[in-house]
Amino acid sequence: MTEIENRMLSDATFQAERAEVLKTWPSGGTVDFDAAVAVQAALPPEKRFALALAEADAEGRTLLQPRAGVALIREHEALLNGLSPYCDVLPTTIDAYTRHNRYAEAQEGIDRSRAAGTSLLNGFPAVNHGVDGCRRLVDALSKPVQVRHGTPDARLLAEITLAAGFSSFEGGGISYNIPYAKHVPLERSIRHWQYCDRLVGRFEEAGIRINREPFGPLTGTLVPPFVSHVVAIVEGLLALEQGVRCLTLGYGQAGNLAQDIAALRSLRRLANHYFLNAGFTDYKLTTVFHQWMGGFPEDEAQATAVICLGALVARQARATKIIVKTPHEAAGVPTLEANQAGLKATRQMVNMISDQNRVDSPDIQTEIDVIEAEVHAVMREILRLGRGDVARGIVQAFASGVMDVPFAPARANLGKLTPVRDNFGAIRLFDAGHVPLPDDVLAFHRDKIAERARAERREPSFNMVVDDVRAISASKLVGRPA
Amino acid sequence: MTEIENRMLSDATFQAERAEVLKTWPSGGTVDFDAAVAVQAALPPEKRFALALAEADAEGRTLLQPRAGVALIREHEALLNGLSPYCDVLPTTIDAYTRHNRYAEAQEGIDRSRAAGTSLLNGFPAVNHGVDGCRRLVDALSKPVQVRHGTPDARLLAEITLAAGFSSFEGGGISYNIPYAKHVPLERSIRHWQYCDRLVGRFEEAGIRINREPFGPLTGTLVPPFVSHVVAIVEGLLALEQGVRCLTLGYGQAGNLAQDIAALRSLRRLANHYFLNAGFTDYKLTTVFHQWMGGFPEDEAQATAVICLGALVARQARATKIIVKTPHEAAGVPTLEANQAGLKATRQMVNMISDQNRVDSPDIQTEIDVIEAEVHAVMREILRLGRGDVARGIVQAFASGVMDVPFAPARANLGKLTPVRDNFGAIRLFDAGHVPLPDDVLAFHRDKIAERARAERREPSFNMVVDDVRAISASKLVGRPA
Amino acid sequence: MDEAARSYKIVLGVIGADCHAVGNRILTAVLTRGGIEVVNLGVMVSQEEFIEAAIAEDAGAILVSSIYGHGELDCQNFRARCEERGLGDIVLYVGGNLVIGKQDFATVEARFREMGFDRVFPPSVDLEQVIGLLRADIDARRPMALGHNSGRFVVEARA
Amino acid sequence: MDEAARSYKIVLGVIGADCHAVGNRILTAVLTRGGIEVVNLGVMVSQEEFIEAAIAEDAGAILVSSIYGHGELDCQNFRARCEERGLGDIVLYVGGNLVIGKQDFATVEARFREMGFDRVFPPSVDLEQVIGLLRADIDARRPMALGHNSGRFVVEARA
Ligand code: B12
Ligand code: B12
Repeated sequence: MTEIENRMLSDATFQAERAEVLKTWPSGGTVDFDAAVAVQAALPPEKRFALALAEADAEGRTLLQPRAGVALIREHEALLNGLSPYCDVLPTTIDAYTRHNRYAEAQEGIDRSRAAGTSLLNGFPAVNHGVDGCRRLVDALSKPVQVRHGTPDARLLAEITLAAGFSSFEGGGISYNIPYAKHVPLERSIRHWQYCDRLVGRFEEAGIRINREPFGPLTGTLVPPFVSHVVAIVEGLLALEQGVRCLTLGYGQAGNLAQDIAALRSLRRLANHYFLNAGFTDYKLTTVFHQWMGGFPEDEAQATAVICLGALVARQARATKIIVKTPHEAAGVPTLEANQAGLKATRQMVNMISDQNRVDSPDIQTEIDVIEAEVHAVMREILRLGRGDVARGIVQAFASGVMDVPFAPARANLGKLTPVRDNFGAIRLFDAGHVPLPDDVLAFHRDKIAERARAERREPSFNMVVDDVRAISASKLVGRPA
Repeated sequence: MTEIENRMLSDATFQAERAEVLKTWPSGGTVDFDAAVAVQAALPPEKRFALALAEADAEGRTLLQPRAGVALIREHEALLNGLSPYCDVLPTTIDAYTRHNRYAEAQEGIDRSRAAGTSLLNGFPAVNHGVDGCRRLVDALSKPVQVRHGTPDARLLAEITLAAGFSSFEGGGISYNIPYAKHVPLERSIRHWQYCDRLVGRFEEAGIRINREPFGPLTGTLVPPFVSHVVAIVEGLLALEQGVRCLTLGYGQAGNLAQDIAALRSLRRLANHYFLNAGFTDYKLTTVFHQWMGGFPEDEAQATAVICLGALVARQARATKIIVKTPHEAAGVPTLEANQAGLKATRQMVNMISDQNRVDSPDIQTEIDVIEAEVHAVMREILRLGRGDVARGIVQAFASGVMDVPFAPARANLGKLTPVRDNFGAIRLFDAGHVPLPDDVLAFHRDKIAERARAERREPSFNMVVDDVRAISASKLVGRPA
Repeated sequence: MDEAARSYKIVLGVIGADCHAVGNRILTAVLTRGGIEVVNLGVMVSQEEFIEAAIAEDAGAILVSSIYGHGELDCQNFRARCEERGLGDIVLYVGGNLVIGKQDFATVEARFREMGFDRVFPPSVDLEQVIGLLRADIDARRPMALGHNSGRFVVEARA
Repeated sequence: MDEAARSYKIVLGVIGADCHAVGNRILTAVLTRGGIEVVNLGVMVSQEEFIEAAIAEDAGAILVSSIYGHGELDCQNFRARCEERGLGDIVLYVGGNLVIGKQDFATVEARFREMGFDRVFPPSVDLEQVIGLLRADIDARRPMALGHNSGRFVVEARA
């Protein structure tokens, strides 16, 4: 593989690659770009993701989106139509075999699910169902629908689902590798996602706006805001380069209200800063807030409280969209009813907060300052490492630990950075690993953690981290000693 | 009846009255004060309400308390013991017949409930069960238990329950009349509550601290904070005069976060101001926050979101205690499970907020300023009307509309004051009635309502009020036109 | 119009020892806005008071609210009492949180219809719909009003 | 102490295409803290990899996590494969969100025990308890270890 670079794929490169991609599973044979454009062009306005986002953004509304995916088309259709009245935009969550391009195993899952009369897959195997199956699905819905997955190589998945009328595609070469894969080299997944982004860019050039959403929360577990912000910004830059023009950047709830509001506010500002500086002006940027992505409490009432806190802060921070959890989160893939319950609780909370005073405080401003300093420091180093090329830079940054995602399974991630909560529940750095943060920022983290350590009368250690990881499911924000 | 005055009842008056009170239902015959003191003195520390409150206050914790009451002793005991693991202090909600001293009807309810095998009463008829029945109950519990009711004349109820080991008694001559009765003259209920307070004062003098809690939320429906604050302060003064020394003042959630936080913060400060000014120094003051007391959404997930918002703001405002609602609120008296669910959701939210940054903002400060100006203005007029006597003053204030509770059923209440939400959901005065607020405060209300009217392109009117009353159950805070 | 308004007169109140006053205020406001003449007895109204008022006001319907859970106890024999007082045909509605706890509405409805109520409503009822039903039910129970109405129709058609 | 630690050696991993890495990190930390020697294979581990590692490391138990819902598909024939490779007696634990959706744990447990797992754990399991069970189960499955253990007891008693 030649060295990765952040440059738009040429038509020749794209077309040659495309021929190969479509051969990787029989259903690829039915994909045709012109037909795909026609399918997209025929979608009524209420089924276009980019429109829903643009309207919500203009009107200051917050859209709700659940997660949902089961093995069989008819069941999946029923599931989405059961959710539709309670949400604004629809998902289709892809199963884990498809995410790893293990289509044969996915097929086995489909067959066994048919036999068992219940879904044995944790998502919808869109590649196996093919363009026709996916189109049947899209036709049966009345709201925009997005592909949500976790696929390092999503090229075939993108070809098939976009040809079928899905109008938004989640993921990115970093965010769908580091938290989701083990052995996939980062340059490879980034290269595969350049393909996906270029495909979306080609739709854009054909007059079809497809929304792209890098996956914000990463591992969902004590991720410091600057870490996910850097990934979001870099994936945004990579997507823009391939012609993507409708971007939704994400953030996963950390739990501390001031930090969460600061994170969402700074995300928009920082992204615009880097996008404009890279010479892009004609894009549409929106944000998505993920309700708590770490371990949930088992009890459904407690889980609903976690959901409600996320709904509140998402709305206080004026996110364009919320990805909604369910009271079944800790147990397993939710039933329709549990999913509806999550949406209804979220809607009630969002509605009650919608009209209220804008929230501001010195604490929020401090968090914004810290996040911005962190992001700028890491971005500077990424650009230095890549000699101005952000694709090359991010690969080297991960290799050297300049970028480091906590609790990530990927070999491509160093795994030295270790987060821990401070005395107020905000996420700080217990160990910054090799991430080149300014001294005053590091001192800030140290002081904050020391404050907690004093309050708990114990030394900061990995035990504290373990306690924090388990805290929310144990009904606390900060994992204090018993 | 001689004119009411705020003066400690003499022993002779009290004893003579007592003889009459204990005759009003056969179970009164078994009450003996010395025996009652002995029962209270024998309570272990973990069953003393005043202790639980004092400890929570000292440690900055927030106690949770449900509502619960069914017709029969055994069932009620099972209910409370089922709730006990999820809360900190226990309630016993009294049925509505007992609240109106209709003990014969309560007896019928008991008998029919026995026959039906299910409670046909909306609470626990403590007077009918008598001292022995109530003692059996208290003995079977392991946490402090409070009498919660709505009784204009609670003298016999207080005698019986305090003799049985209940260690806290809710209510007051205003707060248990205006929202709960129709024909009861205010001077009469105040006089009857002087008796209850004097009874508690006598326990205090005998070395037994009984907690007293005026009922904060009143009608629970768009009550402006100053209205409930004035009632709380006046009832506090009346109770202190009779020798009560452990007071918990209450406030019902209004829905706007800034206003709610301001309300709870100002309540403590204002109460201390008036109590100290009246010469009392040796009392213990705590606060109780009632989760939304108006109409709830029918859907349980939505109801849980309302509960969670209340839990959040109660904890942000550092209330000493939260009265917890349930997902069944809109439907009917909750099952044990629904009650547990409300407690679990509340606990999760309180825990997640507990460690977080103190919330402060200019909006909160503005609300505090407004509330303080309002309370001082009304208190000044009450004292003027009563020629320094707060009991006389409050009666005249209600008669003339200087004090006025919205949506109250009592004839003793003028009912001219009409609240409405502003554009941010805070409760303002659409019509101040005869309440003598300063001009700048009235102008503030007017401006705030005009701002909303402009946003909704309609004139402020009673239709707007009707919309606001129904808003939360229709999933909104502000009742906007469709 | 004045005449039309007078012809839909109802007595409204909250029965028993029930103090819930908010729904009563809302009902009064919405029904009045909908052209119904409301004689509002407020909260804590006994069966006798309802019946007295209905007779005195010559009302076409009695709307009973019960919110606090004692509805079953408080509403017993209401229809029989009406009959005793010569109001056997009056339209009787009941609504609110009629029983203790969250119960299946169909069985609650059946129980109260058994007790002689013409219609039974949960708290979530759409009040605009109630106005329509009320007009229809009052008209249907008013035999001589039929002629009167059709006469009026002719007059209006001429005008 | 060093010897005691070596005698409780286990292989740990997350099976199939499952990428959930957090529980695996927590398990490693808590088991290690509890004196268990953990050979951690991380996420996305195949049955073969588990078995190879158990043989190579002479482990007393294999702890399989499945979090993502495909546990039923991924764990099939695990015990049979172990037997094929001469690990018929190895202690086999499985835990996590083993099936799709919120299902009654007792039936899930039965299904996985049927598949040959010695113990089956829900996500909410107390890990301190697991440490105790693990020691006991490994000891029980180690016939020659019995003599070794009692020998050691004598040695220790002498020291
Ligand atoms: C964080 C998370 C993610 C992160 C994971 C990041 C990472 N790489 O680690 C991301 C966002 C990437 C992710 C992705 C997916 N996830 Co996920 N995820 C979660 C979540 C929220 C928390 C998991 C966690 O970290 N918990 C904290 C740790 C400490 O707890 P734990 O994992 O349960 O492990 C403990 C116990 O289970 C136990 N244990 C585990 N194994 C064993 C073994 C033994 C022998 C013993 C004794 C004990 C034991 O001890 C562990 C330590 O305490 C859970 C839901 C939840 N639990 O709240 C869903 C959840 C596990 N995910 C789920 C799914 C389906 C997926 C996806 C397929 C996407 C989708 N369809 O939604 C993909 C999986 C892709 C793949 N290839 O695997 C489902 C599984 C459904 C089911 N079983 O029915 C869950 C339950 C959510 C849900 N309700 O739908 N997820
Ligand atoms: C506010 C409130 C109070 C306030 C009332 C202030 C006041 N004076 O008005 C206070 C705090 C004083 C109070 C007291 C009590 N309350 Co209360 N209260 C409520 C609450 C939260 C809201 C009621 C309300 O105002 N809703 C808004 C209005 C607009 O709606 P509404 O009352 O339902 O009325 C509408 C409809 O029902 C319908 N409707 C009503 N009647 C009719 C009739 C017809 C013919 C039609 C067509 C329609 C119709 O139209 C109305 C207008 O939209 C409800 C729970 C809820 N709904 O969320 C509990 C509730 C009604 N209360 C309840 C109880 C039990 C009590 C108490 C006994 C205390 C206790 N045990 O908890 C006391 C009663 C004392 C007494 N003597 O009555 C229970 C009733 C239980 C049951 N039926 O199983 C409820 C349901 C709470 C619960 N889940 O336990 N309460």
